[in-house]
Amino acid sequence: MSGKFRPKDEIVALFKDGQTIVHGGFANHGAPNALIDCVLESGARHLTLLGNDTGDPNETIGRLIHEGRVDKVIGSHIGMNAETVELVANGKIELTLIPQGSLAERIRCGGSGLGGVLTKTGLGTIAENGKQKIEVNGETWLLEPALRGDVAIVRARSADPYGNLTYRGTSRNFNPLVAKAAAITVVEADHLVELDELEPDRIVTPGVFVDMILAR
Amino acid sequence: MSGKFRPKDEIVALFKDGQTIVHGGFANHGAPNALIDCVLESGARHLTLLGNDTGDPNETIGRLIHEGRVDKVIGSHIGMNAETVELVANGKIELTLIPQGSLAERIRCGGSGLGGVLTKTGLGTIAENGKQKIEVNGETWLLEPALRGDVAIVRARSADPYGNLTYRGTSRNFNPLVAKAAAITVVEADHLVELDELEPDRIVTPGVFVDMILAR
Amino acid sequence: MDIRHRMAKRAAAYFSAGDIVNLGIGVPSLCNNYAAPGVMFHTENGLIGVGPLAEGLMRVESFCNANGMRFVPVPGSAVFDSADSFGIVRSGRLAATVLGGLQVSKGGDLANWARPGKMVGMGGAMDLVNGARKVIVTMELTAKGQPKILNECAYPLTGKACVDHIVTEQCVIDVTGDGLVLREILEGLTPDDIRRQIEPELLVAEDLTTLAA
Amino acid sequence: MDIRHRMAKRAAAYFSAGDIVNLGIGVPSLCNNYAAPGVMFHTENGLIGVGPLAEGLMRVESFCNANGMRFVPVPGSAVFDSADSFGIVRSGRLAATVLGGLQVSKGGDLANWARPGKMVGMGGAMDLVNGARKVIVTMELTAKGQPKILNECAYPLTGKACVDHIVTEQCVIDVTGDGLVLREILEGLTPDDIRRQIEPELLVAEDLTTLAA
Repeated sequence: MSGKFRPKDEIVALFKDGQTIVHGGFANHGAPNALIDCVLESGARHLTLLGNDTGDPNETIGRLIHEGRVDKVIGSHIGMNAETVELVANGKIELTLIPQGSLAERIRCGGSGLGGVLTKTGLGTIAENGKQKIEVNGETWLLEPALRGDVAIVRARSADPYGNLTYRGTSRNFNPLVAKAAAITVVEADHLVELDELEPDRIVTPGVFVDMILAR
Repeated sequence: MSGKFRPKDEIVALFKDGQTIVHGGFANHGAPNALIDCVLESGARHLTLLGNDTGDPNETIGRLIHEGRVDKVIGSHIGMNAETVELVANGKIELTLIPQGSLAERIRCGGSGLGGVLTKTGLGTIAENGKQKIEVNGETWLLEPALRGDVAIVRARSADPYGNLTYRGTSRNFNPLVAKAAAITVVEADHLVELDELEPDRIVTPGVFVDMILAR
Repeated sequence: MDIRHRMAKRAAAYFSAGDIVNLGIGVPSLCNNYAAPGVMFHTENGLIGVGPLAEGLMRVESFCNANGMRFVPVPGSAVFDSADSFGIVRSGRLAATVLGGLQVSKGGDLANWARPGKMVGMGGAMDLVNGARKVIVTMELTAKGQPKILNECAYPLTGKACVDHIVTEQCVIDVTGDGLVLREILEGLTPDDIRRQIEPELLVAEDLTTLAA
Repeated sequence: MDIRHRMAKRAAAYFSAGDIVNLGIGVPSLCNNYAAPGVMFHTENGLIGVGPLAEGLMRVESFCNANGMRFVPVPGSAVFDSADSFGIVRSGRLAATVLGGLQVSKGGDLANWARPGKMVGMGGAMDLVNGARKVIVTMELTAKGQPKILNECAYPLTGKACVDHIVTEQCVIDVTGDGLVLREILEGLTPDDIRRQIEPELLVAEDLTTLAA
């Protein structure tokens, strides 16, 4: 039972200054907390965070904000985190806001070899700014281009040695999208299971997307 | 245990001349054979079929070709079905071929409120014909617009009364995409189960996409 | 019944059995107390079937709503990722969404996510107002004496021409092709009382209903 | 070993443990017999972990490959829909794809899905040659005495500049930035024997290997 299971030090070594970290988790649930520890331990700075939100102050992904590791945030909402709000207001963090559904699709595109998608969401709002409008059969759509990261940090419920993953409940939301959308994908799982312990029909993220799983 | 379960005659009544039927199934497996019976029984003609292929001659979805119900086929491959090939050659059926991955995404867009996606697949080939090319950050992509149907016919492994669905093995491939991509979605399932019998994490198609399930 | 619950109850009257509905924070989140049996609730962070707030051992990280509140899923719930969740939203599969509002224009434009200089994020609101079949805004008619129903919104928009119904503490106003139409009014108030508190012209429905205070 | 199996074995030598590989019909489908342990096979109709052809009770409709052949999934298999399947393909997660070829150009263009006037469909081939990290074509060097390796393809293209290796019954040719390079040759043949059967210029690798017949 080794496969893609890796000790913590190998995972800590993945994180470098200036990387874009694409992360699972939503309003503090489903966050890869042990991998956030690894990022902190790596000492990496000047990071870009790509994910839905930045959690609560000094909670979950918000710990990277609190520790001053983040130069840029791309997400749909930072309102829960007064530290992020203040750092953005003071020009210490650059913020890009994207409607949540468009963010999900853009990360999905980044992980699926697609260049972008056309949506109606955000037409007539500031979400249009800097984006192309495309006509298809006389209808106008907004082009939301693909997004991806250098390292993806993912929280799963179960992981097998090939990196096949399942999720539980609403902890699924951004995690399987994030798992596809980076050069390197690292996973922490509540349960590490043996090969063939996950039913093939039940797997949400096939192991082909996963590079390393935090061992215990 | 009624919910969305409906007797055959109600489902037969859904099919009308000139409709676009978007169908699950791939090379004769995972096809909604009992619903194909319903289409035949309805007498509907001049149909457009939107799906991966047309099966073998007079098998699965190929039965609609054999019975002369189809004016148009949109898919990725018809080579298994000599009847379709001949009808296309004689100008009796209009054929639109789309690369399989682009077909899957176009149906997904049609079911997800998206206007289309950007792919590299087909660049420099005849798959480009009649399509827009879009530049994003200096890279060229092919725009594949959304596709959807009037009625979707879907084969599931299990269905509960809300229309929550699971699939088994490779019978999944186009079925969950098709299930989202029509004005009316009709399902046949190998197993009809009670409410709460399917684990929420295990459901692939949420019942919100499903209108009727063929009762037994 | 306090005003917030009365507004939530009125908004919930738009739902029917079989509907899938998404509720925003604040007053909208109270609507689930007043929904008809058979209405199910969607949370944009990946589930249809949101049930009551969780207590005891049912309080688990894996079942949180979009505000991070822990809930119990109802029988027949289904889980999905955020891409599929907004596929449901954008493709018109939600019968309704109920949201708070900062400003609504006479044409049904909604501003509810930002004040100028304070933009912390639209979350899923732009997708919801674009996709749900019915967009219901619950809000006070005025803020600090200033009208919130305006000829044009001054705050950043959530969506253009997206609002169907405005449920306030004093009245219900529909956005129609002919303009704003007063549909229901609180007992003791006249249409002119409402007109004084909004900027655009206000038509009155022929079958104007009176709501008991 | 017959010629078809020899070609399949040679193509399979490009795979390493941990690779996920997609095999086309015909000669490519034989590669699974010769792959290193730890190579897994992707079938574009929704599964990674294709195992041996199924017999007896294991022959079920739910485990079919893209040609409709029933197989047994190996331990650790994963199932997905067609959108996710081609997400895997396009995003470069397949280490290799092996396909048959009708024509290959000196620039690595591939034509393998249609002859003029006979277009029955590209299936997943256009996605596969666009996305897989290594595109390996197995084909006879000539068809009815006519070259199949040409300056430009005459048949409809599957993809532009996509082929990495051409494995034939007589030789292995790499498509490189400098042009076509003869990498391996069957015992008893000379580079000029190959040159006579192809249209473009052919370079010879410094470390040209000889294959036992």
